[in-house]
Amino acid sequence: MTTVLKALNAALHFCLAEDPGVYFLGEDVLDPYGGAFKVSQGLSTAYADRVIATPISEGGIVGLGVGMALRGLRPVVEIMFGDFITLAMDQLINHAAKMRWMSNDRVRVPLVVRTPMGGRRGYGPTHSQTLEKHLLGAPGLRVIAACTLDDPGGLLQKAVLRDDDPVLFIEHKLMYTRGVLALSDLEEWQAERTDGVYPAYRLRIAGAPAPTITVATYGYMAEMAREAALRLAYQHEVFTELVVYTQLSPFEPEPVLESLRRTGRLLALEEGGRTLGWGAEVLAQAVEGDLGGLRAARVAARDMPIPAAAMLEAQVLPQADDILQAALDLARK
Amino acid sequence: MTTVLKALNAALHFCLAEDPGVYFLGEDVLDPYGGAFKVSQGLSTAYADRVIATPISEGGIVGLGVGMALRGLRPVVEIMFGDFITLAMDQLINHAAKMRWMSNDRVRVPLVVRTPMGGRRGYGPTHSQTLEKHLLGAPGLRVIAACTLDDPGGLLQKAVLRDDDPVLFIEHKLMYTRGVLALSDLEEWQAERTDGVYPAYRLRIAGAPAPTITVATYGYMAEMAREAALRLAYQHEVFTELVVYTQLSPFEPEPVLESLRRTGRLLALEEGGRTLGWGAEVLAQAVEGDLGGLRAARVAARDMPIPAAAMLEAQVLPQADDILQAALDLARK
Amino acid sequence: MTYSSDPLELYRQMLRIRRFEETVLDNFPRGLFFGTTHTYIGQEADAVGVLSHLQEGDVVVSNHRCHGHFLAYGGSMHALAAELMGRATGVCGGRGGSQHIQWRDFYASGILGGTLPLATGMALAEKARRSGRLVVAFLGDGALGQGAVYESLNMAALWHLPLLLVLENNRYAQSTPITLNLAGDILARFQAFGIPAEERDTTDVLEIREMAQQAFQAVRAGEGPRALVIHTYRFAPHSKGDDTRDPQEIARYRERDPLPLHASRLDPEAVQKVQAEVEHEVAAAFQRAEGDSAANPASLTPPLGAMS
Amino acid sequence: MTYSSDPLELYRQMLRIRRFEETVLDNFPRGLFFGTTHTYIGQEADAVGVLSHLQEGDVVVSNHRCHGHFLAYGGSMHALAAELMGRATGVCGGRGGSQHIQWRDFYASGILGGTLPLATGMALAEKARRSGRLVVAFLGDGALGQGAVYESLNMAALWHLPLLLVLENNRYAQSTPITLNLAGDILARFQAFGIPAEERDTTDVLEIREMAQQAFQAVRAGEGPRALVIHTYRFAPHSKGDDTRDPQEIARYRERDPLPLHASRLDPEAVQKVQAEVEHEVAAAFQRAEGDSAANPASLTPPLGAMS
Ligand SMILES: Cc1ncc(C[n+]2csc(CCOP(=O)(O)OP(=O)(O)O)c2C)c(N)n1
Ligand SMILES: Cc1ncc(C[n+]2csc(CCOP(=O)(O)OP(=O)(O)O)c2C)c(N)n1
Ligand SMILES: [Mg+2]
Ligand SMILES: [Mg+2]
Repeated sequence: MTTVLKALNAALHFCLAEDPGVYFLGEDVLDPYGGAFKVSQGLSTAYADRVIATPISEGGIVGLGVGMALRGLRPVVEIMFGDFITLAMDQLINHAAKMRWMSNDRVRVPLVVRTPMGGRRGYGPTHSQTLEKHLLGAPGLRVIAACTLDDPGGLLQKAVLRDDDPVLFIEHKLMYTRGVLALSDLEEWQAERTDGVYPAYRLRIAGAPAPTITVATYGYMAEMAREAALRLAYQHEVFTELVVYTQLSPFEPEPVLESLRRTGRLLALEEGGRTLGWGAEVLAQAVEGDLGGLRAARVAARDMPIPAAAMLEAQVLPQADDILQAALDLARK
Repeated sequence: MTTVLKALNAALHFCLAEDPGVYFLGEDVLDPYGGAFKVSQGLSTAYADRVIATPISEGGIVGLGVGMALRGLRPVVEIMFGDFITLAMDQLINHAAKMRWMSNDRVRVPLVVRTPMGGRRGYGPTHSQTLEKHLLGAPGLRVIAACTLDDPGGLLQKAVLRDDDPVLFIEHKLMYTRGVLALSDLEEWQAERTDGVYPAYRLRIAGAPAPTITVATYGYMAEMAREAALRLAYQHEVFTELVVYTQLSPFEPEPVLESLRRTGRLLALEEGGRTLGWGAEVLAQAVEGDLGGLRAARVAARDMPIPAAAMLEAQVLPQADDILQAALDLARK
Repeated sequence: MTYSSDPLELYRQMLRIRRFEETVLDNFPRGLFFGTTHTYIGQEADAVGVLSHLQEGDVVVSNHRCHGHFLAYGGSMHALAAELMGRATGVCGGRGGSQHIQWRDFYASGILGGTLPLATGMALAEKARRSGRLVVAFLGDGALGQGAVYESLNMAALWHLPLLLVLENNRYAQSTPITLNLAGDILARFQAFGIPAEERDTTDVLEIREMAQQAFQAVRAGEGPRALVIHTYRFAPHSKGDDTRDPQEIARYRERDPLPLHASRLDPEAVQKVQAEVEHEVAAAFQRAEGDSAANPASLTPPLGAMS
Repeated sequence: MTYSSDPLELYRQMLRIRRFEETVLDNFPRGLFFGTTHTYIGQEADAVGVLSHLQEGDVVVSNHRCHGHFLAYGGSMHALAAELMGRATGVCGGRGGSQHIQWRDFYASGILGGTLPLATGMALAEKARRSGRLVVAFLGDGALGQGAVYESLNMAALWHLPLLLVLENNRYAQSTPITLNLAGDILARFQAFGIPAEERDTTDVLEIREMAQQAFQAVRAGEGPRALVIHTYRFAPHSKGDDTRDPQEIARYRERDPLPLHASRLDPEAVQKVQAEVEHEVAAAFQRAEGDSAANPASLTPPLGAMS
C-alpha cells in the first residue's frame, strides 16, 4: 500500500513529466533534502531546471507563482509549514484570486500552493496550526484538502494539470505516513464518490443500520472520524454516515445536505479552531437548507494557540473521544 | 449631531491626552493631511512626538505596534485601507495574537489596529473589500466593528485605553460621514445595550408588535438594516428585532440567541462575502443553540471580487432590497 | 506593436497622456467617473522614454498610477476612458477601474509593492520559455516601503531574470515626502541585491530614453535585472483634490515640465499639428466612451472557471 | 543581571550552551522531548561575545535557534530544559516549546524575519521612554529572504532607533547554502538602508566581543541602529537529524570550534574546573527538569484576558 507522501510525490513526478510548463518551487526542496516533509524527493534530480529552491520569502514565492502562472506556466509552490501562509495572504487574496476576474477573464492563474497544516507533533504555536479557515471564502481561490481516501495524488494532479485557477492545496502532516485507501479496499465500509473534479466521499459502515448522524469532515480528521464511527457503531450502536470533503472552498453543500435529508443530525469535524472554521459554513448551509428539525454540532480545536507540550496540545486539539462524545450527545437530541 | 468620523477623531485626541503611552502610527497620518479618511486630523499637531507617519509597510507597522505594545506602550496603528490588512496577517495571527498566551501570560499586547473596510465608492477590487472575516476566530485577537449607534468613539477609546490584548478595529468608509446615534435619540426605536465592554444593541421599532425575525448584523450594515426594518414594518407588516454587534470575535452568541428564543427566525447581514463570513458563525451558533424550528438565512456580498463600475458593484454588494427580500422569504417560512 | 523613437512621436505620446489625464481631472466633478484616479501629469517622460524601447511581447507591470504607463504601452485611450466610466467597453469591462488594468502583456494593480513578486515570476517565465521577452516593472518611491519589493529584488538577481525595474521617485508618497519614508539611498538598495542601477534627475524624455537603452540591452542579453531610478515630480494632486504640498515647490518643478522642455527642440509647426491631432483623439475617446453603454451586471462571471 | 567580560566566564557561558545542546541532541532519541529543536553548537561565540555587553533591562529578540541566545542572556538552564520537556516549570509553562521563549526582556519566535518589526517597535518604545535600553535582534542568513526584515531596517534607520542587529551567517538556511538564497552582499543590504554595518569571519569570542563593543556604544549613545555580521558555522544538523552537508566541510569548520579556540588561551586548570562545574550544572538541570511534573492542561488560560 502506498502512503499519502508517496502518492503526492508520484503525482508531482507525473505532472513534471507530463507538462513542460509545470515548475516546482519552495524552500529546501532540492535533493537530497527533498523538502522538509520530503514531498519533493527526487524532483530536482529528475527535473533540475524546473525545480527551484527559493529564498525564505513565503509572500514573494507565492507572488512569483502568480506571475509565472499569468505567463503561461503551471507553477507549484510549496510553503514549508502551513503556519507561514499568513505571509502570503496578500498574494493569495489580493493578487492570485482576483487577477483573472479583474482582467474580465482575459488571463488565468493556474497556480497551486501546497502546504502541510496541522499539529499533534509538538511543534508549538507557530508550527502546528490549521489555518486554512482564514482563506476559505476568498472569491477566486479554490481550497482543496487531501485525505487518505481514494486518490490524493490524483487530486493534486488535477489541481496542477487541469485547474486554470489558483488552488491552495492543504495536506496534514500526520497524513503523509498513512496509507492511501482506495475506496474498493475499504472493506468495512461502503463508500461512494460524488461526481466532480474534487469529489466528496460518502462512507457508511458496510451492513450497518441506517445512519442517524451525518459527520462532515476533511483531511486528517477523516481518519479520526472513521475510527470514531467504528467505536460509535460497535460500542454504542450509533450509526453515522461520513461525508468527507476535498474541496473546502467554494463550499458545495449538496453532499452534506443529501445525507442530512436522511439523518437530520449534523456533526462537523475539523482540526482548526472552532470559531469561523469550516464547520461554521457547513452548519450555516445546513440550516439554510431548511431540512426541518436539524440538530447540529461542531468538534474543532479550542479557540486557543496550540501549545508545544504534548499534554497541553492534546487538550487544545480535538481528539477521538471528543468526536465520540459529541456524536453521543447529538444522538440523544 | 457629531459624525462617526468626529467621534473617532475625538476619541483618539482623548486617548493621546489621557495616557502618555498612547502612540498613533500610520501612512499619511500627519497634519495637514490627517490620514486618507481624515480620522487622524489634528493629532500630529497636538501630539507631535507621539504621532508618527510611517513608510508604506503594512506588515512592518503592525509588527512595530506589537513590539511597542510588548514594551509597555499603547500603540494605535492605522491601515489606510482594510484591503491591505492581508499584508499584516502574519503579524496579527502569528505574533500579536499569540505573544501573551505563548509567554504563559507573562506579557501583554495592548495594540489597536484600526482600518476602514467596505465598498460602495467605486474604488475597485483592491480598495473596497470587507476582509475582517479572514481574521475572525484567530485566538488572541479581538475584532471590533464600530457602528453609528451609541458611542463609536467610546468603543475605540476602550480598545485603546483599557484593552490589554490586540484589537482589530473595523470602520466602514461610508460610516464616517454619518451621524452618531445616541440610543436615547433613536426616537422611532426602542433600543437596549448589553452589558460588557464591547456591547451589542437590541433595536425594535417603538410600539410595534412582537418581532418575528431576528436580524443580526454589525457596522454599516446596521444602517441598511434599520432602513429595511422600517420598510418591512410599514410596507409589509413584518416586524424585526435588530441585534447589532460591536465585538465580532470572539463571537458571543447570547444576544442573538436571546432574541431568537422569541422569534425563531434569524437573518444575518454583512457586507463581506457570504462564504465563511461572520454570518456563518452566527448561523452555526444559532443551530447549536437548539432552539427548535430555527429558520435562518444570510444576506452578504456575492462571493466575487468587487468591481469598480457602480452598476457592477451594486450587483455584488448586498443592497437594502436584498435584505427586504430575504426577510420576506424568511417570514413566509 | 511598434514603438517609435522619433522625437515628434515621443512628444505625441507624452501629450496624449497629459491631455488624457487633464481631461479626467476636469471631468471628475461632473460625476462622469466613479471611484478614484491617480494622474501621471508631470511624469510622462518616464513611461514614454523607457517604454520606447519595448518590443512586441515584452511585459509591463504597473501600479496604481498606471494610465500613463498604459497609454505609452499602446493601450487604447478610448478603452481606458471607458474603464474609468464603468462602461462595458472598458479595458476590463468596468471590473478593474482606474488601478486595475490588464490588456495584452500589460498588468496593473493597486496593491503597492505586491506587483513586484508577480513581475519577478513573469520574468522567470519568460526566461524559462526563452521567449527573448523582458519585463518592465514600474514602482514609486513609496512602494520601497514594502518588503515584497526586496524579496523580489533578491530572487530576480539570484536567478538573473530579465527584469527591468523603473523606480519613479516623484518625491512623495501620497502626502508624505520621501524624507519621512525612506532611509539610506535608493540606488544602494538595488545594488545591495546585486542589481546594477543608474539614476537621473530629469524630465527630459530623450535623456530617459538614452539612459534606458543600455539597461534594456543588458536585460535582453540575459545579464539579469537592472534598475533605473528617475527622480521626477507629479504636478497634480495624489489622486483628485488631495494636495498639501507647497504651491511654490510645485511651481518650481513645473519649470521643468517635460512637455515644453521636449517641444522646444521640435519644429513648432509639427508640434502644433500633433497638438491638434491629440486634442481630437482625446475628445473623440471620451465622447465615444461616454456614449458607450454601462457595464452590464449580467456579464459578471464567477471568479473560478469551470474545469476541463 | 550582570554580564561578565572575564575570559574564563565567557568560556563558561559558551560551554554551558554547548553542553546543554549536546545533551538535548543526545536525549532526543530517548523520547524525552516532544517536537523539534535547533541547536546552537558551533555558534556559541556569537551570543556570548555580543551579549557580554548587555546591561540590565536591555532587550534581546531571538529566533528559532534561541537556546544559545537565551542561556547567554542569563536564562535558566533548568527552565529551558523543562520547557523542552513540556514541564509545568518550563520557561513558558510548556506552551512555547523550543522556539518560543519569553522571559524578562528576552523574546524568541519561530517565524523567521517576523521578529524584526517587533524588535524595531521595541526599540521605538525604549527610545520613547528614554530608558537608555537597547534592543539586540538576532537573525540568520536565511531570514534575509523575508521582506519584513527590510521594512524594519528602513524604519529603524529612519527613526534612529536603538537597535543592534546581529546577523549570524552560518552559511546555510536549513539545507540550503547561502549561495542559493542570497544575491548581492549582506553588509551592503544594511548599509543601503543607512545602517552602519561591520562583518567578521570568526568564531573567536574575544574578537566578537571587541567588534560588538563599538556598535553597542553607538547604539546606546543614540546614534541609531547598527548591524554586526558574523560569518560562522553550525556543527550539528539544522534541527535533529537532517544534515545533507558535506562531512568534510563540517570537519573543516570544526577546526575553528570556538570552545577549544578560546580555551587554548586560558589556564588549563581553570578550564578543567569550569568544565566540571558546567557538567554538573547541565546534569542537574536536566535531572531536575525530568523530575518536574508535566504541564497541567487545567492551567491553560483563554488567549484574551478579562478587561478592566
Ligand atoms: C499596499 C498599499 N498600501 C497603501 C496604499 C495606498 N496608497 C496608494 S498610492 C500611495 C502612495 C504611493 O507612493 P509612491 O509609491 O511613491 O507612488 P506615487 O503615488 O508617488 O506615484 C499609497 C500610500 C496602496 N495602494 N497599497
Ligand atoms: C517564516 C518562516 N519560514 C520558514 C521557516 C522554516 N525554517 C526554520 S529555520 C529555517 C532556516 C533558517 O535559516 P537561517 O535564517 O539562516 O537560520 P539558521 O537556521 O541557519 O540559524 C527555515 C527555512 C520558518 N521558521 N519561518
Ligand atoms: Mg511617489
Ligand atoms: Mg543560517
